[in-house]
Amino acid sequence: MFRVTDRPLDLQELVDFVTDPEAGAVTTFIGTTRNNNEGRKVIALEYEAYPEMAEKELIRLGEEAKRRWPICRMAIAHRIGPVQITQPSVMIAVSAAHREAAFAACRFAIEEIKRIVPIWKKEVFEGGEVWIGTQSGEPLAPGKRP
Amino acid sequence: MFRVTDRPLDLQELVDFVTDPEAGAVTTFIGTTRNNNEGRKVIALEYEAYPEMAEKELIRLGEEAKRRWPICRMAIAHRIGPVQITQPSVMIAVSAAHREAAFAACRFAIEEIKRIVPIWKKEVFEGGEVWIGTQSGEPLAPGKRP
Amino acid sequence: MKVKVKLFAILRERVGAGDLTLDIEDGSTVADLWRRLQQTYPKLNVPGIRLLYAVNQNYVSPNEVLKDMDEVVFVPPVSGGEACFA
Amino acid sequence: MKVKVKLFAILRERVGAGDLTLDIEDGSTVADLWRRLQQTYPKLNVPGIRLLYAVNQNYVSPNEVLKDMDEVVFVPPVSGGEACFA
Repeated sequence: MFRVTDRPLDLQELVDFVTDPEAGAVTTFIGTTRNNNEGRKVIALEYEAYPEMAEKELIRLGEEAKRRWPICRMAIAHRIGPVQITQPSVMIAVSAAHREAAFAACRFAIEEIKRIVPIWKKEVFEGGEVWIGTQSGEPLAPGKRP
Repeated sequence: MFRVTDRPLDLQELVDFVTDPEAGAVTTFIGTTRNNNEGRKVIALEYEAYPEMAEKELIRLGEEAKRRWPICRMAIAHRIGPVQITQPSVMIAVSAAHREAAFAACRFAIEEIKRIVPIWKKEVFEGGEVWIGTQSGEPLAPGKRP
Repeated sequence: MKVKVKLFAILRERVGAGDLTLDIEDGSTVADLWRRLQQTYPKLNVPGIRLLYAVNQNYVSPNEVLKDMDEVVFVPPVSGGEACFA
Repeated sequence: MKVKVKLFAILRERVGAGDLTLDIEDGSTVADLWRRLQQTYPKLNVPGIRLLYAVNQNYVSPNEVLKDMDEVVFVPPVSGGEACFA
């Protein structure tokens, strides 16, 4: 289950999706809007996606995780639009026979989402707003996937 | 929230408990009964606790996690009694400003639970039952906590 | 030939539109198209921004040669980074 | 003096009881009590088992000297390990 949606996210739905009789471990990650960032008082975050490509990239990173670790199932849901303080913007659930793989694949998924999945985040704070992004990343090598 | 209970566990309750406006990340771990172990066909797991001491040890490991990592809140619930295939026996939720601490503290919590919290697991499998435990651990050094 | 350009996030806001259709010369690369867009919309020059490039929903190098009716996206930094006030 | 012993898991099953109250000599250690119990209940000799020791819900060394009405638990391996068929 790899989904980009403008509706609130439901953790139990993801956990139910990855439930598997072969699994002894489920890990989840939830990204939430926190009330401060780099000294700014945050009001909300607003997410924008290139939805068709974002879902393809989520599927691709799920396949890559299955190649790297012995996991059972993975589910990712990312919300777009405004996300208020304490509310979830992204949820990941991973099941595996053993916890090592479940932790590693869950961590991999959130790092990849933040590295490569075309979803952008605008921070609305007291006094202004700003698109979050790095100015110092490596440029894309010609012909390489980032 | 550190709880040992004979009732089914509720992940959302733990996540709600750790929700914090200062948190940008929540990690959870769920331990579930899987249908096989070391070649045996598992029917169910049965957990038994020394409940008063188990809750004290859970509180203690939560305090230790807060000393080691900048986390906001932690919740742990462990079920006792029979736990069927796919059902959760233990749930951990950790919130933190940043995901690194949330992942590290969640992993620490489950490792500590399996190392030191007085809760025992009997595996009921096709053809018998067995208490799960190691025969090859280090003996406890005199005067040291394990 | 024609290509479709989709703009997102800071680039969409600066142009004031999310979808463009452009006539370009045969043999144009992704980088050629980006230079052309920057001339038409000088506000797309965000100092220091690191872009990735996608054609038909796959990441490509800036040297990728475009085909008729390709869907091209210039991908600003995704959500993992630090604030970019540029 | 008297001490309370709680038995759990494999030890409880082997003795057939979870709570015992025993009279022991002043100055007895946790290890002394364990030897005494093994004499009374030979089935407590689980080959190769690694025990931890808790008094009043805190882990202690086997050399801990007991006090009147202490609650003593011999802690078999907890749930993280491999199967112990002994």
